[in-house]
Amino acid sequence: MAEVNVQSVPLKQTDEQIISPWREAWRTLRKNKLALVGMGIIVFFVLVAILAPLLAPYPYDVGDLKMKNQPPSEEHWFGTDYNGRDVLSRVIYGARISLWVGTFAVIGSVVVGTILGLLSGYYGRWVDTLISRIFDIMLAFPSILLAIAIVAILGPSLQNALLAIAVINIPTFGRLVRSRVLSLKEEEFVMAARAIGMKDSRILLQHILPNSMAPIIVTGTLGIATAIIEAAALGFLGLGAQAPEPEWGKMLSDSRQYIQKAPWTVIFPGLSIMLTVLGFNLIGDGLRDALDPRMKN
Amino acid sequence: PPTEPAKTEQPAQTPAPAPEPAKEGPKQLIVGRGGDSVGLDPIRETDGESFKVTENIYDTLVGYEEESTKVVPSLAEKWEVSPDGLTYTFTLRKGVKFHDGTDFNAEAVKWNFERWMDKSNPFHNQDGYYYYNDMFGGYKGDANHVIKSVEAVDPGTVKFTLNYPLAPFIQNLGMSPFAIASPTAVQAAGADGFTEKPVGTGPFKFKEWKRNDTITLEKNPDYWNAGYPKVDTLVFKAIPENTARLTALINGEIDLMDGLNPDDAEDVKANSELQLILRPSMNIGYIGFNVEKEPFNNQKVREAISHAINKPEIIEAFFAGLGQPAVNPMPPTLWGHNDSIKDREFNLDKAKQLLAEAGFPNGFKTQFWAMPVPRPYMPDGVKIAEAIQQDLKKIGVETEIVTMEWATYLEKTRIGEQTMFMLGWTGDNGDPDNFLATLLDKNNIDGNNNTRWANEEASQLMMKAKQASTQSEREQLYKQVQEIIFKDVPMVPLAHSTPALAARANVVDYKPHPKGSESLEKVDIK
Amino acid sequence: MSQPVLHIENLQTHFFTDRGQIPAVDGVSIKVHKGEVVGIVGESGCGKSVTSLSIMKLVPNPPGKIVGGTIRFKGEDLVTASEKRMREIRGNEIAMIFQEPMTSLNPVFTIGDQIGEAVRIHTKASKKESRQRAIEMLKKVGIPRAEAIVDEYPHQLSGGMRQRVMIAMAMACNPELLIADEPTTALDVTIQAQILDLMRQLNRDADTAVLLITHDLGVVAQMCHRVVVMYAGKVIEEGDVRTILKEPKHPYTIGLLNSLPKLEESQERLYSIPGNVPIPGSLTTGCRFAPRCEQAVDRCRQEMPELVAVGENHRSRCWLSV
Amino acid sequence: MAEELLVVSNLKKYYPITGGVLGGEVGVVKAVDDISFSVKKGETLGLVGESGCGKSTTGRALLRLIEPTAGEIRFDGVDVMNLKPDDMRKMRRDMQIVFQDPFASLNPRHNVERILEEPLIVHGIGTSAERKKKVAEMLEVVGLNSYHARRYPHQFSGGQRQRIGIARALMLKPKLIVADEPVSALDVSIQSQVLNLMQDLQKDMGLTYLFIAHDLSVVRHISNRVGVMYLGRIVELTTSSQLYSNPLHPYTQALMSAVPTPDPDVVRERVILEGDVPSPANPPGGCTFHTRCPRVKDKCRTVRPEFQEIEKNHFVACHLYNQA
Amino acid sequence: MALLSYSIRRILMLIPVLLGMSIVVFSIIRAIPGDPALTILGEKASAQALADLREALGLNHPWYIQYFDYLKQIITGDLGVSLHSGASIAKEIGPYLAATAELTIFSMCFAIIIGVNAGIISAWKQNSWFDYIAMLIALIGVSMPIFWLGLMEQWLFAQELKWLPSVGRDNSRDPIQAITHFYIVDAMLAGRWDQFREVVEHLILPGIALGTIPMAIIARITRSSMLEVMRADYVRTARAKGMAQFGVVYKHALKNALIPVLTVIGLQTGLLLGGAVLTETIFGWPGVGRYIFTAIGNRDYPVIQSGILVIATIFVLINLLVDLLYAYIDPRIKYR
Ligand SMILES: Nc1ncnc2c1ncn2[C@@H]1O[C@H](COP(=O)(O)OP(=O)(O)OP(=O)(O)O)[C@@H](O)[C@H]1O
Ligand SMILES: Nc1ncnc2c1ncn2[C@@H]1O[C@H](COP(=O)(O)OP(=O)(O)OP(=O)(O)O)[C@@H](O)[C@H]1O
Ligand SMILES: [Mg+2]
Ligand SMILES: [Mg+2]
Repeated sequence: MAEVNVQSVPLKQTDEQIISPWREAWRTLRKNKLALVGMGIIVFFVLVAILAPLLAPYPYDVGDLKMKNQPPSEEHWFGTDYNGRDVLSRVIYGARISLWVGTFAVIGSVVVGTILGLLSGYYGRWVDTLISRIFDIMLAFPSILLAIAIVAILGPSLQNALLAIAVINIPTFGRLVRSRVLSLKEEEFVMAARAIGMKDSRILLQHILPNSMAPIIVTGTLGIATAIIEAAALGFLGLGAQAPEPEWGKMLSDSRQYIQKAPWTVIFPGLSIMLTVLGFNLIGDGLRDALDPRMKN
Repeated sequence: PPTEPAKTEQPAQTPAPAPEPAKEGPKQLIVGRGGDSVGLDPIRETDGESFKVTENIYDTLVGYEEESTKVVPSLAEKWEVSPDGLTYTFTLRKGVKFHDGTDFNAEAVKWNFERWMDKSNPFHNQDGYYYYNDMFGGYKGDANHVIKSVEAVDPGTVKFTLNYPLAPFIQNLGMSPFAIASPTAVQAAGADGFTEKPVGTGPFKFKEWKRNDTITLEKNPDYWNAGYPKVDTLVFKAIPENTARLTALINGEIDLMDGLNPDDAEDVKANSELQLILRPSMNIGYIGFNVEKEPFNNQKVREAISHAINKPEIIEAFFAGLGQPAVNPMPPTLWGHNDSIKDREFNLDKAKQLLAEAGFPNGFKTQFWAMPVPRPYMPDGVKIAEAIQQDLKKIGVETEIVTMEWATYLEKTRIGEQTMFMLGWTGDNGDPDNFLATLLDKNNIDGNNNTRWANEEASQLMMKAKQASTQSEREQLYKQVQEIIFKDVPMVPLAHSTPALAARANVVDYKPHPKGSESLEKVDIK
Repeated sequence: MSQPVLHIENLQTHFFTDRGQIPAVDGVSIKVHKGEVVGIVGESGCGKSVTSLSIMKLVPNPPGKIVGGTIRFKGEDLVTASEKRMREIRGNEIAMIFQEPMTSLNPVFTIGDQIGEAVRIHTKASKKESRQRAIEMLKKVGIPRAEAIVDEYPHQLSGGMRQRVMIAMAMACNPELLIADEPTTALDVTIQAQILDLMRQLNRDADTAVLLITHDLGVVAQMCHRVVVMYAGKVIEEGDVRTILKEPKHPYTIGLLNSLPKLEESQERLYSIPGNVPIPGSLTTGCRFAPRCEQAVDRCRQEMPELVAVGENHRSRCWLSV
Repeated sequence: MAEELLVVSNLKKYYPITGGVLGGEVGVVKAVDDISFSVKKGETLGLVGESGCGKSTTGRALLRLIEPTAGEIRFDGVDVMNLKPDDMRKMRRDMQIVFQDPFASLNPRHNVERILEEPLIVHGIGTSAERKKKVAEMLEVVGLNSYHARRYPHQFSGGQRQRIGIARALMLKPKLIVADEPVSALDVSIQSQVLNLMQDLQKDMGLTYLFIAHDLSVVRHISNRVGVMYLGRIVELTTSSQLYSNPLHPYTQALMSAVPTPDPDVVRERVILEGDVPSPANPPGGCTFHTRCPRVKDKCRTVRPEFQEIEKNHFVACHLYNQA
Repeated sequence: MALLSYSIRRILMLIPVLLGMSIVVFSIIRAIPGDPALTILGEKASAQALADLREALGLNHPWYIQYFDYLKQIITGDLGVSLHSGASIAKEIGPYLAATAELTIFSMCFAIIIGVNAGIISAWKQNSWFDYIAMLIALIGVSMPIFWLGLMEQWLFAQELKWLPSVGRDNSRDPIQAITHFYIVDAMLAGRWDQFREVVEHLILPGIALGTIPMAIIARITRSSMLEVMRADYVRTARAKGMAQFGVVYKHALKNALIPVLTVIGLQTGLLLGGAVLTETIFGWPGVGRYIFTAIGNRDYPVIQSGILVIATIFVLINLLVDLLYAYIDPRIKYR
């Protein structure tokens, strides 16, 4: 931290002493064991997703009907499903879908939400009123119901599920950014930026947005967790990924009639959803502790 | 039909203790099913779940024999047809009363038919009556309307005069929607209200309806068929999940269920507390081609695909053997089925070769529309589609499985948006016309001919068959039609499934009817 | 002199944090006699609040812990006292008021509730009696419309009123010692004058011993009999208020007094102590003030001086004053 | 007489209060209610008053960081109120502000170099290298070292941060600096460092200060003239020596007497005011001080006293002196 | 008075939201592809019949006419008639709502009782083994896909262990006489404790499935809120008064800590109402979620419209209730 005496004990400049807020957050995060576990889980699933073609012992979409619903064995570690397909391979490829949907849905809502939030918070007046009312109205619907309705309009498919999830989460981020803007607008350093004659647009991009990043990142990470569950829920209702895509929620839903006969077809996809979501939640929690200035004293 | 082990007799010997030992006192029969009824005014309804209930509350003038579509007396004890086929005189059963205590008589029959046929009748439904319209050529005043008049000759006799002869007239009268309702009750409840307060002459009286949950019926002690019904209370319980329904059955929460997963049939057989019951099949599940669209306008492509579908394996895997491979678009149990047609074998090489001949040596990409909901003729559309997809891949045909909401699916396949698709049909009255013409007559394009196959020759033959007077003549014509269909392959008939049901072992005398619904008056609990 | 009400000896309260052990209070000794007002002064972070919380044993634990010394309250050592005993003492024999009147009152309970609660915890008073007592106390601290105010919530009162309420709450059980941790820092001068006036009056009337914590030497001058000056967790000078303010011995105290702008006279330029207040735990050897001290000699940087008597009732921790 | 750098006349800032059933505007907070004063080139004008009396609002309204409700502001001969936004931005080179809270006024995500360089970038001054050099120079000027440039605000102590804040204000070599309680958050020993720094800078760079504080001793020490504010109005304005030796307004008198002096021997006649400061949302009529004034007269309750020059350079708004 | 004005303001603020909701719902429904006429008549309908029905249903009018008709209708409390069943939705939806409400309330009680207390104890005994285990469970809880949990529960407790019934609301062999359609209440009205037990047994599995996520969320938020409040000055004040830790935690800290918890409870209750569709499907619960979901499949426009609108309205009302509760718990709110 700061040194004792400026005038009399000059300290040498070393890199060690320059601690940017992000570095500081990273340090805190590194000390958080649970967050590390979360990162471990996510890194694992990301690797699985990337290396799916190498890792998966069988194709995910072709099976042998004669081998349907086989219990876990040496050849099929997670058993086979109703079409005789290898559950492990499907779970592995499913990681791609879930991570893809979770990440991109959240990126979509973050981008749109942030833009709307910035506009709404900074320009105020009718822009704010309009955007805020739209958010209010969207938030007045239970989100899954809204997602179902959107997918019903667009037709069931993975892309549309992604879109629906992105749309329903826009108000969350929009409101977050808006409230950050509103409070940052009153902060003295923003006032100071105006005092030196800075333009509004520059203030928005250089001062307000970077200082809103921390909560956006935290909420975004937790949002990925939610988005994965939402995508799986839509898949479960038949409104998300379509056969033979190995989306975990869809796998659960397709296999649930065999739950007694072939529980492995239901257990493994479910566990995968839970673990991935858990991973993101752990990271999100860790990030919140690391980034949220309130916890920092 | 697969032989059943003598499970049905077993319970008599082994006193299998049910979780809830048969109590002295009122007998309950709880029937689990996939969905709730839409309404209980049968003439308005079109869905099987409604008829399953209404058949227990109402009777029709004539009925069908157990497990077949042969007509037998019901509210009418006998009938006479005039030689010109234009006059039908029914002698009604005497002493029959509606549940509300009013008499069943010729006036009541006349009142019901007038309600149905006359759009200006105050109790006619504004949306019309689908089955009436369909079976009797429209409503009063319409060009093709069949029924000219209904006369109550005396309380026990009712006379129908037709505008023109209609061979299946009697057959039609046995259909579930044409059940006789109590005129007093309809008048009291109003045309809309009656659907929730049904009153008929049937074995059970309506008691309570908890929507999406249960419909409770009570024994009609004055039922005309003496000795029936056997149980005191009949409950229909909606449990949407097949697995959950089976669990409920195993746990003794229900006594009888339909929509058993074919896969679970073995388990049911193996469970001494349960019995497996099979419904005689009268359906067809098929893979259709939109013959108006590339590349399915090419007969060779269609034929190639029909060689690439492994029917036996699919039936084994998804019908759990409870079904038979279909060759023609109508079940073999119906008269007129062409048994001499031999099915194309599963042969990927041949398929490939045909594709090459058609100009697709490397295959092609296409959509494959799969049914989103289980139907009796197709227990799990998407899974079957996935299985077919795997095989088609081997001949270079890459398919993208498309599903959508059932209603959308029906609508879009009807207007021809689909390419290759999956659908099916359950017969209504056991007439070949109800299958062949419905599914493949060119006049039914935009209707139920979803392949949009317009074959002049076949259509003319079918028209001829409708008007032909003898059954053997009709039979001949229909067989010819089937040959044309087989050759041109507008569809690949996949299977005639045998819908599976399960019951607790102590349920006896349950005889499921091929048309999908039946009265449960004879069912008893031992 | 009689036995002091409070006698702290060599108190050490440390915080155990990620960044290491922080000796926030590092060997503090303070005596407070009956009826006496003792001031603790020092700059932010020097350990004033931690000292006062240690007396009440309210130092958040973890991370804080009293690691040494004794706190004798009327002869009884509070460091070893049970939590149960502490609860009897808190609010009853020793009461405390805090710096932030805005946040020290619970926003969701009425004023009456909160004062009455203090009474009910320590006496068998009924709800009605305690409410009566609350009204009585509010009147005593000069709150108008006391009967109405008891039913109001803290947010309905101004800062000055809230601090009066805090005082009323603290005095409700007639404590023998009142610890006031910067009771007026958050208030405006005119309001501060009111509150100080009130405290003086209460001290006089009830003969309550007061430990007044502040960083404002002006407040000390007005209120205290004796003063303890703290720097970086240690007492560096101690004595009568007059001695400390008029004839300070420690360079820090001297510097502090000189760096104050005066209202009475205009100065061209203020004296300023160079450097910054040290971060607790960041120091190693020697006198803690040495890095900022203009008179520091080598010894100061190597050895920590003891607190030694430099006059009657006057002690200082400096090699120069030895 | 020195030239007047800033002339403020009849400045008002009313904040709307929303509420009520329809959430509309139900009233105003009269944060600044019709004040006039001027600042001469090279002098320090102090503004002192209790919390919420409108000091900060005044300071910010002057720079149009918040839009004044009404009034006239002339800065260096320019009518600031009627400047277009873009001209206003340019104008800001000459008028800067230092904030009270050294923690809040620096962007925690920018390092010191960036913070100090920003004003130059905004106004397109110099090349990157020149700017970096200027930053280094300025750091030395405010008593920091140039190796601090890459550090982030949280790595500095409060006093150091306040120096950075001052350095930022100085980067554009402004004519006027509004210092909004620059030392209130600092410890006594640090406070004197900063006060000395500000005085030195003023001397070296010929700065003009509007110095806002609630601590009377600090204001008196640093200012040439002092304005005393109460509830959005200036009640007395005079030289700092006059203010101490001859306070005229009863509020000023009470304020002076309430300041505790670190000298046990000084026995001042105490005027302890009754009650609290009324809410600016609902200020008393007439003289706003009448509710607490020990010398209140009937007239005070109804008539707002004029802000008048009673003696040379001594302005007071009080009916006690109005007859004169 | 202030509370009243605040309440009135909050209620008035609902109007634009409700209006906006009706527009959203209306347009969502118009945008859904698919023909309701076909739905009604089913797969066996003829083309002519379909055209006639479309005419009869007013589906041929321009959309704005349809919207204003719709608005007029709902303002008068007429939710329309289900295309599918032909029954009045206002009448039909009651029992569904009751079923969902009963399940939701049960789940929320479960979630609140366990969640709040676990959160309190975790905060109180921070870093104890209880804290670690409770928070680990809570973390897993928030990561749990409820449909999977539901399936697993059903498999384990109904199918394998047979401890609890797997589907439905009551024992069909001894059905509840529905009066209020809240079966717990109905069983009590009938004075049938055996039925009451059955109803509770039926509630347990779906209730836990539905309540797990809110429980976990509530536990976490309660804990962090408590931790924050426990650091507050007024808590220190309470302790300085000599108050025992129990009183400090449950009186001073809890009431303040409940404020964010309340928001979450309100939000979650609303989400459960909508999210129950998954649980309702798995456990054969005749609730409103499934009602709407089926209606979407059936293109039952009026039901979708009114169903979503009713749920969203309830959601909004719950949030209103929460806001008013705030004002009750937190006296400062009234003045905002
Ligand atoms: N909860 C805590 N965790 C870690 N360190 C703490 C904690 N509380 C206090 N400290 C340390 O103890 C030191 C002394 O703090 P204390 O609050 O006693 O200072 P103070 O003299 O009261 O200052 P102020 O005038 O700002 O109130 C602080 O510098 C801080 O580093
Ligand atoms: N944005 C705002 N909206 C409404 N009222 C405001 C706003 N900002 C300030 N006020 C009110 O205006 C009055 C004057 O505020 P101002 O900040 O100018 O006071 P101040 O003298 O600087 O006080 P302090 O010493 O606390 O900084 C206060 O009553 C305050 O509540
Ligand atoms: Mg302190
Ligand atoms: Mg201010």
